[in-house]
Amino acid sequence: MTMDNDMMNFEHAASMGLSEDEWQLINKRLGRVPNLCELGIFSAMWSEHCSYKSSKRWLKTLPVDGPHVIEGPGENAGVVAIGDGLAAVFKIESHNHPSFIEPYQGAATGVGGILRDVFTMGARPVALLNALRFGAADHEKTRHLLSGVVLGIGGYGNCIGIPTVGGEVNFDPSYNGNILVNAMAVGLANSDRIFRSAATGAGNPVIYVGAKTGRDGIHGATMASTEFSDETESKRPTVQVGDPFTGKLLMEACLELMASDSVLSIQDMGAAGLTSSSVEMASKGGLGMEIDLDLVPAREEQMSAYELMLSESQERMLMVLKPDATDVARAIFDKWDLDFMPIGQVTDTGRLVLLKDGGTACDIPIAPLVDDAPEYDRPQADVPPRPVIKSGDIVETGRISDILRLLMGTSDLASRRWIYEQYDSQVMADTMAGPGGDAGLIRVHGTNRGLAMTTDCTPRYVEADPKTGGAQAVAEAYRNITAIGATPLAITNNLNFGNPEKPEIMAQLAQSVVGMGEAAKRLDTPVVSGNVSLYNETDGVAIQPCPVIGMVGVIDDVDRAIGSRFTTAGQDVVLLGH
Amino acid sequence: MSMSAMRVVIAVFPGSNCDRDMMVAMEQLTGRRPQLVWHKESTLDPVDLIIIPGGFSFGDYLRCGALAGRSPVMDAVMDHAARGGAVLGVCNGFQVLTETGMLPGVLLRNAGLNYVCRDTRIKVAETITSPFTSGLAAGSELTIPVAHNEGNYFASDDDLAKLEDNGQIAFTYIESDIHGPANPNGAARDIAGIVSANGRVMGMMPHPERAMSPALGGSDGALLLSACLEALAS
Amino acid sequence: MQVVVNISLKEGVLDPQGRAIEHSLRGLGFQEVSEVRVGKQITLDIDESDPARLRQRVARMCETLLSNTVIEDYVIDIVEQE
Amino acid sequence: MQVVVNISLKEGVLDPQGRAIEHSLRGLGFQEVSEVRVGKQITLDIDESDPARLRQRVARMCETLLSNTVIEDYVIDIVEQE
Ligand SMILES: Nc1ncnc2c1ncn2[C@@H]1O[C@H](COP(=O)(O)OP(=O)(O)O)[C@@H](O)[C@H]1O
Repeated sequence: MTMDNDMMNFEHAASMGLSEDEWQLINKRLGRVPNLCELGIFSAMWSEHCSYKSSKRWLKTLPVDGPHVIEGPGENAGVVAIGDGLAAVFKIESHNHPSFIEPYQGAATGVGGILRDVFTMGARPVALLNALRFGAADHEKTRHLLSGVVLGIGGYGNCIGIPTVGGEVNFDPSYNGNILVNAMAVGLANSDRIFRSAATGAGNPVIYVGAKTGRDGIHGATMASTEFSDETESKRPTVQVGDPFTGKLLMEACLELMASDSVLSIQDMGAAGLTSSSVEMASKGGLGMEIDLDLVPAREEQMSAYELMLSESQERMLMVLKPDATDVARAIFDKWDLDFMPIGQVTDTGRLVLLKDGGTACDIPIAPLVDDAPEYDRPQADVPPRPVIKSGDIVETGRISDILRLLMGTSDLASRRWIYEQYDSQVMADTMAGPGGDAGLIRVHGTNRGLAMTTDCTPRYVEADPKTGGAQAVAEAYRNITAIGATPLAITNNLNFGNPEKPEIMAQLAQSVVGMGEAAKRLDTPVVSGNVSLYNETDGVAIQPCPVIGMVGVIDDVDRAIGSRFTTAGQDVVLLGH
Repeated sequence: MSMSAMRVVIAVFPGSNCDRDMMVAMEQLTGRRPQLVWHKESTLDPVDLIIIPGGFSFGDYLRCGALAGRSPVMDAVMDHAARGGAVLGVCNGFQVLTETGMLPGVLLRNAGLNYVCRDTRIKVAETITSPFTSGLAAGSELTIPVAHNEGNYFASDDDLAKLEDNGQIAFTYIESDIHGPANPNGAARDIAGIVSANGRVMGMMPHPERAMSPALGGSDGALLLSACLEALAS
Repeated sequence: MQVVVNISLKEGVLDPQGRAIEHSLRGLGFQEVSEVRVGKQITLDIDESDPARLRQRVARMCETLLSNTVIEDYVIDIVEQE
Repeated sequence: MQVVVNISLKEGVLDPQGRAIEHSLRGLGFQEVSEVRVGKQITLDIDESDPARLRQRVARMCETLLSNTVIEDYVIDIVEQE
């Protein structure tokens, strides 16, 4: 067995997904060879999932500012003002690979993770949405994956008590071996009570709260950044188990604590767990952090530093408290029966120092983990857009009523009721429009204002012409928000693509982001948060590109919202547009 | 006593998630905010109505309502009921009431094995005698949503016969053109809600607190709740 | 001592989950299957060395919490410690 | 033949249900309890008299449907017929 303090070589680095150049750079930055724990931290932070190394260059081209933007990309979730001193806080995130391996737990932990991203910012989550892609409806795995994912989304969302008000599902053989499970959460906060993750004040206590750390999900961030093969199926024990009950307690405890004016900064432990949370907090604050790993509440015995740092056990948070607030905070977490443990402190050394068993398990500078994370301008091979199909060129081959019946029976157009009746769409008693319409609509509790929200993408358009397809997804989301009577405000997006090291995939990614950015600029809907999921391939076959748009809009008076149903016989039906 | 003078308490368990919805609904009807009581409290001041709200108390682990049914506050609730006090359990609250034995039977997993969230049409039983329904016309119909995974009411044949004979069945699911098949969960005799032998403890699966205004999918829930508040107040 | 409690639905109580599993198994070609029933198995470590007292305590746990005697039966198994 | 399949969570897999039950038992005064884990017990009647083949068929059922081998282990018990 490799020990935490054993020195590593390039083979070890390669097995963690690092390239030769990246390995050399680590040695240079450290001035020495890293040990296992340190290498694990570098490989997680430099993984595609955490570093955005292939997409960063393109994400920078997206419009992120606007008069109502309070927080753009870079925090746990985006924040926009919606009037009356209130803010909508939202983000979308993928859980594709875990959901393929274990659909129920994969989808459930996806929902749990995105909810933590939102309440970490100080917002109470008020709605969930999702965007799902499965293989062909008649593929042998589809039924099992679809029902597992739907159960998992409902299992977490229903239990924690946040309504699922919208989503989309499509089927295509390209997802046979790699489904997409994207979950979006929307929360509400006071604009002047937004919490951020940058650590402040050397000497301030670093607190671990929530569930205990186990050996689950170790190296999930790396897994999310590699292609699938038969071999990954055997890496299965990395699946995490969601616990919506503890998730609910953690949410209530955190919101209660945030109301008490004790929290300086806070970050959820998502991908790469304690590693990314501690590194991001310290790095954003331009500070360092020292953590005594022997104090981390562990579920299993004899966990190594490497395992503690890379575990992706669910329902955990890291925070920096005001020095005199520890007792108040502890009382709140005791009330909710959650672990609460000061595990270290903020330092001004700019280093991440981890203590374990009386020794030092890790001592590395933080800046390179973030600033020196590789950034690639990967080559693109433009594929010429497919010719536009003109509707006039299509020859009708049967009676229109038969064709309509045929269309309504296809997996892409069939009713989604079987799915969304399994989601609680009404809990919190503010749902004005649930699933089944153009957009979900939630009344802002205690006001007459409403938040409209939707998720959209049409992968075959993106495949046919990435730039237009990227723009189209924005336009479609915009139409859905306006159709309910709301004014679109801002976007979150989830870029689901294949292997970016293939030039034609890279072109899909880059060009669709360009199209998305242009549309977002024109429509005045800046991108305030998002997520990237690459390497969605199985045995070398890529998925249909799927840059999902999540959009949020506001309506000042919910009584003026418009439904999508015909309400009485005799009304005129009008076709707008062309 | 007027409705606004009523003292209403809502018991809150870790994992309850319709507690606020019920509080808002009660405030809308009575003009007064009910008190929320944490599950660790083992005594309660005298009150007129205790509500056990919906949600997933204790994550629905072991059996729905089982862990909540054994928490300290339920001792106080049982004392209150033993003195003839009124108790209303909605959804998970209904499950808690059967788990403590305050109501007969048990709520099994839905026959379709899936969680179901949709509007249902329910009918006030013709034979019911309880303050909870005395303000509603026997046989009248209401549209109220359900949202649950375990709403499949089950009791022994003897118990079912007793419920029927004593007029303890409060609501049954009925067929409707808009809302589809009558019974969403396979419940015995289409039971959606029952009351205790003295009529003062009621459990129901549908969520009246979610049907409080036309904009939020109907106001039959407000009708139901205000009828029972009025009856309990008089 | 390690104790295993098996909790099963009483005879006559409908077991929709068991029925669904049976249906799926047959659908998958396991035609030889019938009468599928699903129960719970709860394992506990109990700090009590006297077997009689141990059994009595666990029975109390079953009656007060672990099983719902309206619909469930339970069986207690005491696993000898290695 | 009657067959009992016990399905339990793999070691190291979080068992939130077991934790909640343990917590509740202690709250009810059963302080002697620890390490509560919850599994499933599935009972099936199987029309197959050859024990080797029976075991093999049931193992197949476990792998394809009854257990989720990502997070669960299973044990097959063949109950002799009376
Ligand atoms: N496609 C994207 N468009 C805009 N912002 C993005 C995109 N992908 C990621 N981001 C932003 O980059 C930051 C890091 O995202 P992520 O690593 O997913 O955060 P975490 O893992 O903490 O949830 C977030 O602020 C996110 O909003």
